[in-house]
Amino acid sequence: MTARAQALTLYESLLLIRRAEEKIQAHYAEDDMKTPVHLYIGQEAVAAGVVNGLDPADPIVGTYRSHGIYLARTDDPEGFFAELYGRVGGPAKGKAGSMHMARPQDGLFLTSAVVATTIPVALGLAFTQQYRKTGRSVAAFFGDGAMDEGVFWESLNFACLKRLPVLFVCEDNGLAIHTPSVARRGYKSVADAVGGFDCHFVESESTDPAEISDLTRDALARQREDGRPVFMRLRCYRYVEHVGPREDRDFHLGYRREEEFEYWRARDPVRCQRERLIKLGVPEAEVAALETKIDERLSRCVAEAQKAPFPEPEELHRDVLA
Amino acid sequence: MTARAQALTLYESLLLIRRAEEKIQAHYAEDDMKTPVHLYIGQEAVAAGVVNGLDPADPIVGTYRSHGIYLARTDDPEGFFAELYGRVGGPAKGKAGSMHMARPQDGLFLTSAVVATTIPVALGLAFTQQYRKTGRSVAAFFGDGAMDEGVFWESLNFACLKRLPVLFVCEDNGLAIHTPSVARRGYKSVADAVGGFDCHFVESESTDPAEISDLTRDALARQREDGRPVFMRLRCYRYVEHVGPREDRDFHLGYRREEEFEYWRARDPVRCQRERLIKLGVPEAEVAALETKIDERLSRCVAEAQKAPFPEPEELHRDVLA
Amino acid sequence: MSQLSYREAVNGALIQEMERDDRVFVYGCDVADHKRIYGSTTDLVERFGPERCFSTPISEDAMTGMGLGAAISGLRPIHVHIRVDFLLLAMNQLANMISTARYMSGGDLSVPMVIRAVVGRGWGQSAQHSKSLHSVFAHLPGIRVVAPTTPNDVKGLMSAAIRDDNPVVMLEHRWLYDTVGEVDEGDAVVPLGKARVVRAGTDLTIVATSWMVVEALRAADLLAERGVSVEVIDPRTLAPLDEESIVASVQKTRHCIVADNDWSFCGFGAEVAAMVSERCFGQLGAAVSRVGWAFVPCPTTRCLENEFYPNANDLVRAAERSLGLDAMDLSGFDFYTYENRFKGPF
Amino acid sequence: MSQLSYREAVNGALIQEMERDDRVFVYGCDVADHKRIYGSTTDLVERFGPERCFSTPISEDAMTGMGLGAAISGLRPIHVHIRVDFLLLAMNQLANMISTARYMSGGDLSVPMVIRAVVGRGWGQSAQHSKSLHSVFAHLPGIRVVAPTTPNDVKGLMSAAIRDDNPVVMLEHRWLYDTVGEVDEGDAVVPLGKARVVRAGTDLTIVATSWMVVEALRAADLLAERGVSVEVIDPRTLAPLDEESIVASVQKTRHCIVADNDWSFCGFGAEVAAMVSERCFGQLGAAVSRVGWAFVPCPTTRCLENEFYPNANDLVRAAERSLGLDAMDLSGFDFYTYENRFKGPF
Ligand SMILES: Cc1ncc(C[n+]2csc(CCOP(=O)(O)OP(=O)(O)O)c2C)c(N)n1
Ligand SMILES: Cc1ncc(C[n+]2csc(CCOP(=O)(O)OP(=O)(O)O)c2C)c(N)n1
Ligand SMILES: [Mg+2]
Ligand SMILES: [Mg+2]
Repeated sequence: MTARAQALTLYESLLLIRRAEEKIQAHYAEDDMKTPVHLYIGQEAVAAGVVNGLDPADPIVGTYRSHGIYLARTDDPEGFFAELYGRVGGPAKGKAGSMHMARPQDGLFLTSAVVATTIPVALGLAFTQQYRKTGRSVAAFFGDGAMDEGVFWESLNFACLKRLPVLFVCEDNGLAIHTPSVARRGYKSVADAVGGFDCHFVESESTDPAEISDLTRDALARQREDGRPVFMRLRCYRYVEHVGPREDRDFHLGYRREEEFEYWRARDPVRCQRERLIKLGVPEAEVAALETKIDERLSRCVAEAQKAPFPEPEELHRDVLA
Repeated sequence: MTARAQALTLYESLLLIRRAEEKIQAHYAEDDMKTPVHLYIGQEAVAAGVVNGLDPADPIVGTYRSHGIYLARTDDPEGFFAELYGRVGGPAKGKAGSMHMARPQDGLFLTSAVVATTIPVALGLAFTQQYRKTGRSVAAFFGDGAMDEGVFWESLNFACLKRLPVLFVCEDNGLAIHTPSVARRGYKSVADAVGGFDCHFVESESTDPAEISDLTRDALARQREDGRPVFMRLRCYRYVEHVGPREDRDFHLGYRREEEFEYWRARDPVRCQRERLIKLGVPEAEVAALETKIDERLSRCVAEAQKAPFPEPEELHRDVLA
Repeated sequence: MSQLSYREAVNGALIQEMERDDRVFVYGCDVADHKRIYGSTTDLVERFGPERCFSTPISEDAMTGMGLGAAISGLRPIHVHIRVDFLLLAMNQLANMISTARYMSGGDLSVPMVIRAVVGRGWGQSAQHSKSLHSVFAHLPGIRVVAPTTPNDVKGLMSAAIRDDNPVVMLEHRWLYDTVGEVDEGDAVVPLGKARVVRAGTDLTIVATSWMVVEALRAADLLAERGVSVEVIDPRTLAPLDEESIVASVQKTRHCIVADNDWSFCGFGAEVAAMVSERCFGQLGAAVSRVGWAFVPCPTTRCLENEFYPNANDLVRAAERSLGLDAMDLSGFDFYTYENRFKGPF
Repeated sequence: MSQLSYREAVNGALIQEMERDDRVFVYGCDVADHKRIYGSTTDLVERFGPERCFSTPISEDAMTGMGLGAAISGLRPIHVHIRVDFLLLAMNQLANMISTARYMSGGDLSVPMVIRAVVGRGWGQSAQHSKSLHSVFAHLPGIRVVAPTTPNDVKGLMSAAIRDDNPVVMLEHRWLYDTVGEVDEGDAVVPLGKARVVRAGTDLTIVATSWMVVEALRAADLLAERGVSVEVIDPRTLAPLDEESIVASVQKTRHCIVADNDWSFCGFGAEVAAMVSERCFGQLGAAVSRVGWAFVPCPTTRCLENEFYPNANDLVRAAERSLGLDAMDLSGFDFYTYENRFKGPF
């Protein structure tokens, strides 16, 4: 793929995520999306970049903050909004909502609302790849808060021990709800803490999805070369509150600083990628057309989801056991 | 205390543990100690040394393999055997048995049969010391297997974060039941894995209790100086099977090697300490007298426990709630 | 007497007990952030400092063990969970350590620890944020379980729990937080282990837990319209259970429905139904029946969520079956009122 | 038909299923050491290699999640625990993940995973190595729970569990390991969800789980001496429960005792008692009664342990109460036989 084509693809991915969540922001107060939303606005480069760097068949798991990886991997905003609106057309027929948004057929196996709980699931997915010699790797997305949980360390240990093909993707936005990492971490740095384990370590605070995609591809290559799993610490920033649609400018409360906000905003992944496109010579009109296309598609998704049917009451009792 | 007195004290501590467990070995087949026994024979320098290095008021917690710390801290072989024989004179009136042997009045608060589960309890004991500004430190004894559990990492993290006065005492005998550490660890070394955390790290394979006592005292001093907890990796070796009284020479099974066994046997803590005494000029007769005294005391303990009363049936329902 | 919300009553109890006793401290994920666990930990840091109220890493297992260690060495920890589901990570400490520490020490140790956890519906909380688990805790000897449903009860039981020398799990329903009621002044304590007759009646007893008390009262109103007099009993303390109050009521009414805020299978509802069936044998006009959640994980979408949770409608129907009455006309009656008041995102 | 011990039957089922299906693998603490989980995993490494049978670090939480991941991607993991108590560390994966994965995916995922755990008495196992927890697992929708009591049942149910596309928790009582019985040849499967009438009778039904089946049979023998005909039912699968078989039996005998290998309060015994009381209402000659463990943590010393665990003696007494009979003379009868056969250290 040419740099231009790649840049366009990544822009489309970023924009799909950003605009989809802006739609949520626009409509959430209508109270028809009856699901908590943990928005990803600000962090898009991670999902777009890592998913782009993975093979489309590489399995993925995530957290309750997984709109980004869902849209980056599935290109299914239709199902996405249907699920948010609790309609039968959602990937889980409305049973999952935002916090469990997943699509196994596209390799996004599971997302979970309990911190750190899909990390060991990634071990199992990776075990299957190893057992079946598929050559695929598994990406486990999780927040920095997940590193507080013992199961993260158990999982890291086991992946290193068994040389499981796992990419630990730590989306480090520096906060667990409103508790900053300094108030939760007894280690010197993530690099130090993870560094003692028998894995590769990659760190970045890039908001450029191409850079993150390259890092990911490189990580996969290293992982495949010697079998060691990779830990990627990808620093990022969320502009919105932990849960809910509001922009989070609660600087007076002391858990985040305005300068930080502005530092990241100045490197906003979506805007910067747009600038890159223009620099690469993509005509403004072409970019605008892409934007319009995405906007229109998303508007259609919302409109359709709003009038789509809800599941029938009998659906309640389906899918408990196979 | 003079070096001689200290050496005698430590020898007495070592010997009390060794001989007490040899009594268990001698009597276990009679099937009157109806409790699983995880013997400590071979590892005595750790309990004797660390407990000697601690202040007698420093709280302690341990595992199901805690005969050593019980005897080193309490000097209560009477209660010890009563508990093993399930008699009312045991510290828990027979309810605890070997796996839960403890004596809160002496600061040995809890021991537990579930791997790693008293480590976080040590955090709480340490929290109380910090809250009450007692200046005491808490020693958490655990096996190398406990480092497999997530709660170990959670606890280490929290202790470092809060600068809790905790000594993490890892009794690293290289085995979890029959599974050697190489088959369980995804990190390069214990030093590397723990090294990323904001704590002090000490490592030793000494079988000299004085050396371990000094290390402990030194660790406490460092801990008190800057508040950082200390992780002590104390390598050691158990001669007996994981559970039960038999010496473990199952070399043909591959999980332990004869050379290793002999290497440690050559540095046997009890025998070496005896040699040290002689070298220090303690007359053979004095040493022998000490040994006889301990033997006689232990024989009395066993004899008394064997004829002591069992708890009454009503005891079953006591001590559930305060 | 003063009018307080449930949230204020929780907060009031915490402040009162922390003032009374400097051994009491409060900790857990996010207890000290500005949201203050739905407002229930408001003002604690300001009044008592960060030593006595602090947020922790997300390490439920270790933090639970840490509470045990603090409790056996003389402090009185209160560990807070914004969702009871997270206590699943602490089950080992609860079941293997906290509930057994006293027994295994032959009575030497006591564990004065309170574990607060929020349960109940919110805004599309889904399968991982909707459990109640009280039957799981209650199944373990050595632990008390409390689920207060009014501001007065939560204040008095919280105080009692903090002063108690045993581990107490305290379950607070999210939807009750905004309810308002009279609360006794001063440091009035509601004794652990005592049920409360919430509404007296003669024809049928509904034993209800947590939010189901609200539904039971609504059902009682509806049934009263057709002359059926319902007695509603809130056990409040689920373990140890005040069997006598329940048995006395059922001996009078001869009909009993257990309305539990949980799945029925192997749940607390089963315990009450089994106990009443045994102790009131031969005195019952109908079988004890149970009303609980649909036996499926909790779905997100509201239309299924409404099917998942039983409400006053189900209780009216169960009462009618128990009493052999025809089904009354409930059309036009809106059973989903609070659902429409409660707003997201959480 | 061949005579096998329970241990051999477990082992036979594992070997058979691993031969049949290369998706099946066995893992857990110490499954591959020379003790082989009381012999139940014998020969697996030798036959199937270390990829399909391996010991793990002591990381129950992560290892359970790892099984879930393997199961949803096409393998059929069998996770083994030498004590069910250790599953308390995995409750989050069980209750929040494994039991909900299918539902939360709208049916896209299935979780063909077996979790084997040993329960029951041993040699002074104490409070942390003696739980059963089946009511806790059974309380969760989306999980099956099985507790086979004979060699034939454990072989057939293990095979069924491995072939089932759902998570199955399989509880194996330590004291049953040495029992010997006829086992069907070939790959005969015992269907999940079907109870077994272990002994037919007409006067009283004992619904017994796990080791209590052994005690129930001994009680039935004793009661037969005085002309009381006891029907013993082993549900085998505890969830989903075969209610019909139990109800049919009690409708015939009009008397029912539930003998559960667990604490009674909020336990599986409560479920059966509540269900039978409801479904057999008006047909019972006496209240359904429950026999279970003393409601205390399990003590170590044998004399108290013997008080902790109920046995045939308690069942005879409960039967007599149910039937309104005088207490028969049981002096001179030794209820503690197996206890004296079983030796330490574990
Ligand atoms: C086990 C568990 N404990 C507590 C919570 C409550 N909680 C929800 S999100 C969150 C913070 C997680 O932070 P992080 O992992 O960094 O993810 P982020 O929200 O920043 O993406 C917490 C504590 C939870 N969901 N699960
Ligand atoms: C949580 C848990 N999982 C498994 C076991 C079974 N088990 C008992 S001892 C042991 C090995 C522990 O090894 P280590 O911590 O090194 O202690 P050591 O026996 O060597 O002193 C295991 C796995 C247990 N007791 N607890
Ligand atoms: Mg974060
Ligand atoms: Mg070890």
